[in-house]
Amino acid sequence: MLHTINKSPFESNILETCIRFLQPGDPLLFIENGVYAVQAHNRFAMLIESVHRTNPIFALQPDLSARGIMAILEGVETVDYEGFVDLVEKHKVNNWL
Amino acid sequence: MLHTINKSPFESNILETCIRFLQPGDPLLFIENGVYAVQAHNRFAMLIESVHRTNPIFALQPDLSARGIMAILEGVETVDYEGFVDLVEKHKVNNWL
Amino acid sequence: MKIGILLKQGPYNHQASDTAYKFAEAAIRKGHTVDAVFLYNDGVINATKLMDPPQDDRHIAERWSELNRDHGVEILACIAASKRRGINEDIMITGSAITGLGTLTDIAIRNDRTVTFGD
Amino acid sequence: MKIGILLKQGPYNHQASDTAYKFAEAAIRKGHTVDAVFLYNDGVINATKLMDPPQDDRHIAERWSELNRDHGVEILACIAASKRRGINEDIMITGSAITGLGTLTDIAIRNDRTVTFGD
Amino acid sequence: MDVKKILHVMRHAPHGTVYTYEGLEMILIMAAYEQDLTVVFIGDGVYALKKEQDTSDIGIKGYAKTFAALGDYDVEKLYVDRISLEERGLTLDDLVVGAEVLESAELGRLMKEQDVVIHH
Amino acid sequence: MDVKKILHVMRHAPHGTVYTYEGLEMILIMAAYEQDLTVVFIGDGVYALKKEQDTSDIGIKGYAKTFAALGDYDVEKLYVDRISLEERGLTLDDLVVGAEVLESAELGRLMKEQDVVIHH
Repeated sequence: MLHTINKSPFESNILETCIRFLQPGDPLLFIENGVYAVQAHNRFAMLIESVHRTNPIFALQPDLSARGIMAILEGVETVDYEGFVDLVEKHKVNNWL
Repeated sequence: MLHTINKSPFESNILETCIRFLQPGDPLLFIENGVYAVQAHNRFAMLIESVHRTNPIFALQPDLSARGIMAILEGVETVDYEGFVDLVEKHKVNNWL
Repeated sequence: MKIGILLKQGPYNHQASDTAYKFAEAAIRKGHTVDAVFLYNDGVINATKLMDPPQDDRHIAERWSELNRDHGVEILACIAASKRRGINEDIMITGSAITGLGTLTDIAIRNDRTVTFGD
Repeated sequence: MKIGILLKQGPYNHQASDTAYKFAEAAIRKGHTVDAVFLYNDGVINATKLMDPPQDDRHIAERWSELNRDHGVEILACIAASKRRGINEDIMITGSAITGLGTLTDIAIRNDRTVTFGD
Repeated sequence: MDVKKILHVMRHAPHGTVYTYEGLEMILIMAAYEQDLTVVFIGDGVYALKKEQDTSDIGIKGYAKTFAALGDYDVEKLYVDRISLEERGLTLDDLVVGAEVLESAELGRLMKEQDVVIHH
Repeated sequence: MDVKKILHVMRHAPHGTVYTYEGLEMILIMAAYEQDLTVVFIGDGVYALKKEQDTSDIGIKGYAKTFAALGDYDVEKLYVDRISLEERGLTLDDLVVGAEVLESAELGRLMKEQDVVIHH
């Protein structure tokens, strides 16, 4: 099951909540303001890295570019809208709002 | 200066942010979903009690009643909409959203 | 005291419209003047007369209209914010009007307090 | 794959409308079927033809209308949510329609995926 | 017949926003379609079930009783997240309905089984 | 003449919501009224000033450059909250405009001096 997160981790606790329910192997995709979670050197780096040990992590490139986030955490894969569609094709979805 | 907070402290970090800027003596009023902050026995009790040492704390009674919050922290004063108006008359306002 | 209100959220979706209304009512009851309610962001949707809530629910636009009629409170929607959200004078409730952000500046200048409601 | 979209936020105010549109476009480009976009909560405001954004900005309602015209995507607004926010068929963009939550249930049943955008 | 597993996730406190109320309206309609419906309450969503809500002074219609009546609409699977409940200093006795309390891992598995998940 | 001290508090990340953009539109109009305007960036609001924003692929107009040009509208008092900046791993070099970094206590005193405070 694909989980998507669209809120900044600084302003919302959805990331922590979602991670609590995430099953091993299920992909996590950050979109909209959610992409700040994978910015390098911020205070969520350790949390994201620990999730990455068990779950693939994606971020929507158009949203990273729009926010000027050039440096992202190692291991995070970027996708465009078509890559987002591919993930939805491969997995059932759980869009956290 | 009267500070108002209308967000649940569980879902938003506005309470912590507001407290960082709060000047001693300035009143803090919780409205709408913000009133959960003064519910007795939740995990914000210690934070609210520490603020209360330097700042008067109010909560809007209609919002407490609407949410079924019967037990609130000691020292928190409840006001109705007219009491809210009185606070606005006495102080300039800073409505955190 | 003379009060201006800035309302930044749409009706029903957030409690902001309700709290702003209850606050305005209480201020008037206590003898204060509520000069204007300025609608910004999704707040402009408060002014549509096309809203048609269930019979047993409050009619938020009509409440603002009555506040204008009974107490002279100006109900003003920002033109740029209104255009983005499909609000124009043809569908606005009696007693409300479209205006610019300059008017909000005037409201902030001429009132003793400017109180914001939103999300 | 056959996809239903649930859109829970109003246009311009949140990015949800934009992301939903870009996602729908990409799905169609990849040969998938986008069956319907169901508008709920403030999402119903996406369907007003009265919106009039600045010339150099996107026109969100027209984009949905074109998606209907060019790719047969149904643009459907929940009636109860629409009534609360002043949306009715007189002011809805070509290619959109009012319907009930039963239709959303049908969409959830008949599609391989139901993807939600909101806030 | 194609029966889908549909999960409604209630995440917001009542009255501050309309999401929980309009979510409830959606659940009531979907209940008539004989799908496999589940409702979970996570985060501030658990507050929607708090007893003794009296909304008369805020001028908004209350709806906690409708949650309590979901069984009459054959919506029987109501689950509450244990951590969310405890963080808010609440117990099942504080709620209007006899929901089942689940651990994070159980809720995670329940989510994963679903065909459709809608957050309110 | 009645000159008021008006503070705009930018609190949201750009693009996810319209608040920062419509807040900026408000600041530009108010700048013409010769009031005593101040703009502070707190929390995710500091992201509004991030360099290298390129919104072409999300289809939304960017506006970081307009913040950089606020000086041309005689809006000179721009302050950034130090803690918000550091939490996000940012420094002044990452921002499009030469704002002044303030400590919490300084920002708290600045807020208290204001006649009108508007959060965006």
